[in-house]
Amino acid sequence: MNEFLTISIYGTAVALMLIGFYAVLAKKNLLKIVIGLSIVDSGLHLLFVAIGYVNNGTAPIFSPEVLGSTQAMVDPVPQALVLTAIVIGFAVTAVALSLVIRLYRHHNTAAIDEIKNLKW
Amino acid sequence: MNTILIEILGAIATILLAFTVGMLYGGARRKVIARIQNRVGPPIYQNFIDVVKLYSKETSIHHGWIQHMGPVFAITASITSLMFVPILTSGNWFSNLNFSGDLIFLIYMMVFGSLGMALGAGQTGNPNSAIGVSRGLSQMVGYEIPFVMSMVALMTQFHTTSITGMIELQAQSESWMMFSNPFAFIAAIMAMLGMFHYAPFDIVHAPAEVASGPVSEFGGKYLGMMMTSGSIFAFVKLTLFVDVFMGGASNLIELVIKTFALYMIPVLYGVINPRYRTEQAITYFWKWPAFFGLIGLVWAAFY
Amino acid sequence: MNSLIIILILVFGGAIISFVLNKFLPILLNSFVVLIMLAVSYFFFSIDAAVQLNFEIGGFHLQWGFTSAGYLFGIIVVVLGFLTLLYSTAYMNGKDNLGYFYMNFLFSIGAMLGILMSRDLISLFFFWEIMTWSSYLIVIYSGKDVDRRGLKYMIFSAIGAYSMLMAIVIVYSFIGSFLLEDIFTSIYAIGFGYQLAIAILLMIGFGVKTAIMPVHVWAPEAYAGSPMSFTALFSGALSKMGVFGFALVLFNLVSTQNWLINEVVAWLAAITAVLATFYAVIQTDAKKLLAYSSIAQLGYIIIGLASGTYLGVMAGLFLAVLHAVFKATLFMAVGAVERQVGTTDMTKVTGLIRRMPLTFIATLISIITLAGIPPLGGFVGKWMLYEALITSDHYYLVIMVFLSSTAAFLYSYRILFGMFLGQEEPEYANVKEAPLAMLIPMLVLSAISVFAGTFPGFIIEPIQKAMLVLGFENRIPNIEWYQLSVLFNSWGDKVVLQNIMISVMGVFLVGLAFITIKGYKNQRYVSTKDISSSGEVIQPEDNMTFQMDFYKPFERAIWPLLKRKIDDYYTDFGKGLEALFDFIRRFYSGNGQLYAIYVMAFLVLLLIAGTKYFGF
Amino acid sequence: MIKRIIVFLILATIGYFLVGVVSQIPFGEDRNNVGDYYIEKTPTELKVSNAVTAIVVNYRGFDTLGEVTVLFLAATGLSSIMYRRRRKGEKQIRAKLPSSRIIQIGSQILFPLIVLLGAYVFIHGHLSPGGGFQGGAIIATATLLMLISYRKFKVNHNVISWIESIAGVVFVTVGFVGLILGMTFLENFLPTGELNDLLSGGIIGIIYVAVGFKVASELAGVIDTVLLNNRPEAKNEN
Amino acid sequence: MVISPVHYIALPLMAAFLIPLFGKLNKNLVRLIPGLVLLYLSYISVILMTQVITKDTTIIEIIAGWSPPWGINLVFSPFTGFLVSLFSFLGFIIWIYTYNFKPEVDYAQTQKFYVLFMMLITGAIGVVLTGDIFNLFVFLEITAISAYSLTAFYRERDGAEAAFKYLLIGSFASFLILLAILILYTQVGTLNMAEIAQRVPDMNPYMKGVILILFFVGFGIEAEMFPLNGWVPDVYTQAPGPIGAIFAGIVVKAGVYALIRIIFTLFDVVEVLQLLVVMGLITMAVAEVIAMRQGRLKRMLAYSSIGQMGLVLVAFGIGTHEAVFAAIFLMFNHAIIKGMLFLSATYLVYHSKEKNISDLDGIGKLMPFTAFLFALGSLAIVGLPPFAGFWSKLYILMAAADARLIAVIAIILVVSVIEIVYYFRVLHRIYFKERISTVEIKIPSFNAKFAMLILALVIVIIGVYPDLISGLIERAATDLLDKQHYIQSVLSVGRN
Repeated sequence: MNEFLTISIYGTAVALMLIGFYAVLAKKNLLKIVIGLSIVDSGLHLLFVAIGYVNNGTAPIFSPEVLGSTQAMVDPVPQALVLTAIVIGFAVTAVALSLVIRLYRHHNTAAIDEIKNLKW
Repeated sequence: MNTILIEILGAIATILLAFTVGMLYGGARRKVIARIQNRVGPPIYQNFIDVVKLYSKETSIHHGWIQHMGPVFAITASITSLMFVPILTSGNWFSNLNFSGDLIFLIYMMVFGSLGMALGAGQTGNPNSAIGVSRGLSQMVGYEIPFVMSMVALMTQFHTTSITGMIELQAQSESWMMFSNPFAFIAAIMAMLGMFHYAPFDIVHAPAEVASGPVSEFGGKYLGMMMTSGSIFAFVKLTLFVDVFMGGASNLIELVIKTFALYMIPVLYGVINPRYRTEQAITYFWKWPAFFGLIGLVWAAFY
Repeated sequence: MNSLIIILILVFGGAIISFVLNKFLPILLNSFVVLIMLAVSYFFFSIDAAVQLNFEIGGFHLQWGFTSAGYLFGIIVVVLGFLTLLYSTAYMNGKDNLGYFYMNFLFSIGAMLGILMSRDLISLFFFWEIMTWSSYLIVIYSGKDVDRRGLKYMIFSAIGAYSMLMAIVIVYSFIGSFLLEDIFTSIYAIGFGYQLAIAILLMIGFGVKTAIMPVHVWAPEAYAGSPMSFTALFSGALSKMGVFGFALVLFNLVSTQNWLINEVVAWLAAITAVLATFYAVIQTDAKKLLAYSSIAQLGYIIIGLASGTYLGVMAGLFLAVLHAVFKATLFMAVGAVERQVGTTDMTKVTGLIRRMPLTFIATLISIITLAGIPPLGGFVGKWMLYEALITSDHYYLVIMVFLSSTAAFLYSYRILFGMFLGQEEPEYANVKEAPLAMLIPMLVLSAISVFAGTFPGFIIEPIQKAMLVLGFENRIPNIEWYQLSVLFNSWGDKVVLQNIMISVMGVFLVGLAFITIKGYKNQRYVSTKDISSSGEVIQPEDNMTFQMDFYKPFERAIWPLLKRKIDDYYTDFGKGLEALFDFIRRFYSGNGQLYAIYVMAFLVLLLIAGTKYFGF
Repeated sequence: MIKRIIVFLILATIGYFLVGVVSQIPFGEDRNNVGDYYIEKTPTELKVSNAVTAIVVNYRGFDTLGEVTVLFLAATGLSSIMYRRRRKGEKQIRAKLPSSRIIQIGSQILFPLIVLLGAYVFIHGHLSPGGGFQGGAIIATATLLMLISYRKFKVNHNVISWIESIAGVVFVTVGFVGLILGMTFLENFLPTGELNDLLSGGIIGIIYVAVGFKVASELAGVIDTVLLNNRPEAKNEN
Repeated sequence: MVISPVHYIALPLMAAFLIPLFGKLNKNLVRLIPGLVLLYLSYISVILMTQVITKDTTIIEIIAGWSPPWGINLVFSPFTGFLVSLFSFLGFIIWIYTYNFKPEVDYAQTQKFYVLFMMLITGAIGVVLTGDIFNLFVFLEITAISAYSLTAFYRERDGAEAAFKYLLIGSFASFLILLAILILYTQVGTLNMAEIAQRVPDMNPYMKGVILILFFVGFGIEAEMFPLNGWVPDVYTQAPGPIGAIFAGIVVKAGVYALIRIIFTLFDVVEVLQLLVVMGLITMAVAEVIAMRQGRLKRMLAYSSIGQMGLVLVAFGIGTHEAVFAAIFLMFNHAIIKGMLFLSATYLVYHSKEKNISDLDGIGKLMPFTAFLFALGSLAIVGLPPFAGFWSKLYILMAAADARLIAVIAIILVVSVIEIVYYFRVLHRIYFKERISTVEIKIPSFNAKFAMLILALVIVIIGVYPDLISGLIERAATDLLDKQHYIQSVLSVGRN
């Protein structure tokens, strides 16, 4: 059960990252590249949340019913970090999208290898 | 006081000797060439007559004071170098300033004259003179190299640079330099061909091309003085060769024989050869003579 | 107050003041700079050898003070600086932004004095750079294709300076001190390979200023391009800084077992001398000709130093001093002609002898000195050089030197004939003699070179002192300088200069008197158009000048040597480099995705390489 | 094609190393690290029941400040990137066709509820899952709903900028108050009430409310900017 | 209110939030506020530096009352303090320059420009100051996002393209750094740098290696290391002039700081230093070589500054005390000099579309002041006495020589020759060519001239009298190399 959980979660995270990287490195379309970036991010966030997990621990919230019990709580720090990471990811994606829009207007194409005014 | 008088008298005697011998050799050359070309030729004392005639002529025009100085430079060079060349090995007669100069100095002193003449010729503004000068200087660069090579070979072989020292050393070793370092000798002889400006190296005052070259504007006293210096200079060169290659001469007869024998080489070589072009002359000197000079150097280094 | 400081303050302050002065009262400028130089020379000659100066800056311990070697070159710098400044007051008259010119002029003089007085590598390098700067700024001061000339000079100076810097830091890393005496004492302690590297690097640095063969290509244009009054200093004194450095390196840094270095340097210098002489022969512009000739002369000097024998070093230093004298004179004379006539192209300007006789005399004397013909000073130096080379068994070097100095006769005659002799063109009929302020320096300097022929003692004395610093014991019998007129080589052969002088002068005067007196009164001057031309009469408009291709036959003979200039090799090298650089540029092909791939590839490479370290 | 192969190789290597790394991270076991300290301190000292909130707003409040700044910068940068000078008489109209009545009515009904939910989420940030960011995001979705259902719906940028500035200023000022009171920046200076009641946790509540407002307004602004600008050639129709 | 390092972060944030409000009151306030803030920052950096240097302490500012390792803390040590003061000073100068830089950009844009401008500097300052690895990441992102937006600021240029490249690579950087932080957290269970440094030695070497490499690449991107710097020239070229100066002077320095902090303080792997030397050499060589072939002025400057950063990396990689000293000195010099070069170059090619060097022909006569400053900057950057660049180059060479890295010295010097060549090409064009291009010139406004003049004065003064600043840098180098001091001075701070 636990191994399955491990493999599934970690595997998903790694797979997401690789897929995202493939999109970023191999796709021509700017939008797809941006999407790839956010996929990578989500993989990373998943990994973040996963490492904080403690076996059959509860959410780190001291609601009255869990106060007394000695049940373990999952590590709250990665969750806090992932919150920040998500927000930053959002910000970057927003900027990236706006850049894509402008590039598209400017070059009338979204193929990254045709946007080469600046080189050498 | 007295000694200085002696010195000056000796110097004058040397000059007269050199002058006469040089003149006679000049006449002899003309005679020899005439005989070879199956002519009668002028009498052997013809040059004396020419000089006297030239000195007695009136010179009425000149192109400036450097032209004045040209012949003076020439004769200064020849006489000064004469002063520094040992004439006779035995006796201090004719030994003027032999011990206060050496071979290097002599080599430079010889150049002095031609440059002076070149200056004089330069001011006359005659294009022929200028052409002659340029040819002469270029040719000089040609023959100086093998000449200097053989000289350096001698110096290194003898471990001395003074001529008197060389003569003494040859006397001690009882072998002339021309035998103990033949390659240097050959190089020097080939260089001498160029030094004398006789055919085939008479490109400086090539009679038919550039009307007698540098001297073409000179006449009268100028030309006479040039002839004088030229004949003295010929004597100087010959004596120098005799000193360094043939162990000098103990008396005047020996000196005359040796020098004359040496003098005949360029003369006879000239008779049978047509004139070179300048660059041909230069490259000629830089081929075989330089090669022999190099061998002579190596020889001297391993002697 | 320390007189070293006073000198530096005088020169550098004077430089800046003269820049300002040009803005406000340009009238005073000339007299001001001359006065400054006067004061400087006063302080310089009143200096005593013991005075020193130690201080700290930037965490380095610096030390200033003239060694007697530095003092010898210092004399050149000061005297020449004064004379060239005096000369340029007339020469630069009427040129624009003089303040800039004089500022850099004084800057370079001050920098040279600084180099000579600095006894540690840091201040040496510092002043060296300042010298490069000021001379560069004058090189680009005027003339056409400033761009190319300046860039060349800059690049080569940079190469030299940086190799010097490299040597300096290496030395420091071993010895831990920049002071020269510490370095000289403990240089032999370090490894031979490093020692060699240091020596070579330093020599590249100095060789650039001395214009030794592979790195000389900047020199002709720079010399010919800058104003003549500065070129006199440039070729006379500024290039001597390289000689000074060479002397230091060869005798204090390179230990005796590196005879190889001496040989290599000597041969490079010899090749430089020969090639430069040949190039000088085929020049048609007097400036260019002199530029090449000074490269050749510097070659002799370096040969003399590199021969390493007592006589050779003395010959080198003697030639160094003398070259400063006569080459400065020649450049000044050419400058005078340029100023009076407007061009120095020897195919155009001819027959100035009757217009500018004094200039001609100065030129003649300096040329005779240059050619090394007795009885003038040049002969002394040449004689010592030859004797030194022969007695130390450098036969082949002797041959090279002879070749180059024989070929030197050609250009010596060329410059005399080209500018002063030959046909007198009517267009130069009303050329005036140069103004007094230009004549005086020339005549003074030529007087020096005449004097040095008979009484070399007054030059040899300070040289002797300098050689003590370079580690040669004194071999001169302690007699008065005017008695010192017999030169010996190490085989005991001698040349007696005063006898030579006496006989030459005696014969010359007698002959001159004779030829002048004989029929002088009824002898008249005729123009150079009135010449024997095998019958036909020459009209005034006929062009009888022979200046084009003066040495064509000689040129044809040596053509194989001159076909390919070293410049061309540098050009090809540069072109190749640029092609390579353009290829490297392709790395940044503006495709952002490619950059991303670079990043990931780099990451992968590191990871794979990391397996070695971190045991993946 | 060659590029594809290279990419595949790169990805394969990276994947190999990623797996290698990840497989060494033990899953689900509890280790000793700062998290435990937080969990132990949070209920006792801060009296905050949501440990994540405690960390986000108090222990690592500085991060959150930076985070808010990032959002703010994103909004600013976005509008500066998308900025175009308006031509005269040019009006933005988002959708070509008006959306159907159902959507309009539905969104009219949903809008207040969503806003209410968002407000609840960030007000109870320190008690229950969620917090300022989540609540702000929810409110922003409400504006998005209105934007897609009503063509004429305008987000008043003036108001938005006021809100976000004031919210941000509140956040920083709260931090400064701690400094002014001789404590450290962002330190809690209010009485921490009882665990699990609304007015507990000292400044956390205030900050989270501010963050909520800020995030909501910024997200709304971002959405609006992007939507406004994606049709430069808008025809005037109503 | 007591002056404390937190002002460096909090005040600019406050100002940034307030700018829109004040903008509604008075339009000039928008331009004024950042200047005031930066001025105040320079002022407090003077005070704090004097404190730190005289009392020989390290100011640790804890946030939210939680002592490290639980709370976030700011570290104001001689090294970080030196960098921060440099940043705020340079930022202030550049603000003077920007004051009426592009009046034709209308009001709404001006406001955003200044917000982003200030946050760019604040982010860099935060990166240097913070003592928490994740917080460092956050500030890095603040810098990055404002940089993206500023790069794409002008519509008429290709800013968007450059910004997109930058964003692509930059998000790679943030991904790698974040991943590294994650793995690090799983290993050492803390985010406080001091504690990480404490715990790293007994970490599984495999993990250590991976984390280190991830950090190396991630921060290497910010530090413009060789294969990772494809975005740099585009960004420097396309961003508004003063922003280019900020990139070269401030942002890169922050990246280098992060890299160095990771390598020197957090980790204890010596091989990395050699790697750093090698990469630095490659970076330098390639960049200078390319710069030599550039036809565009700003692009040339960009490559040249990449080269300089390579030199900095080399110096840090040598790792001895002298080398680190030289490296910090060079960072300072490069910030000032390259900043001035960018500022002056911006006006030299103000109106020219292509920004070609050929547009500079003979411009030295038309705008003597700016051209002269540019020339001065070029002489200084190639390291010729008596300018500031000379000393740093000399120190680096000496350090390399002490480490017996003769090859390194040789490469550095060869590259310097190349540098001289291309800078002098430009100077020759400026001064010796005849003007042919028809691009009309723009004479800089008074405050721009003033700003450039200040920087030029700094260059000359430091060049003539380096002792003025070498004392500070000495302390900074000592502080950077003293790892234990850092650790215990951070961890010894109790709850106040």
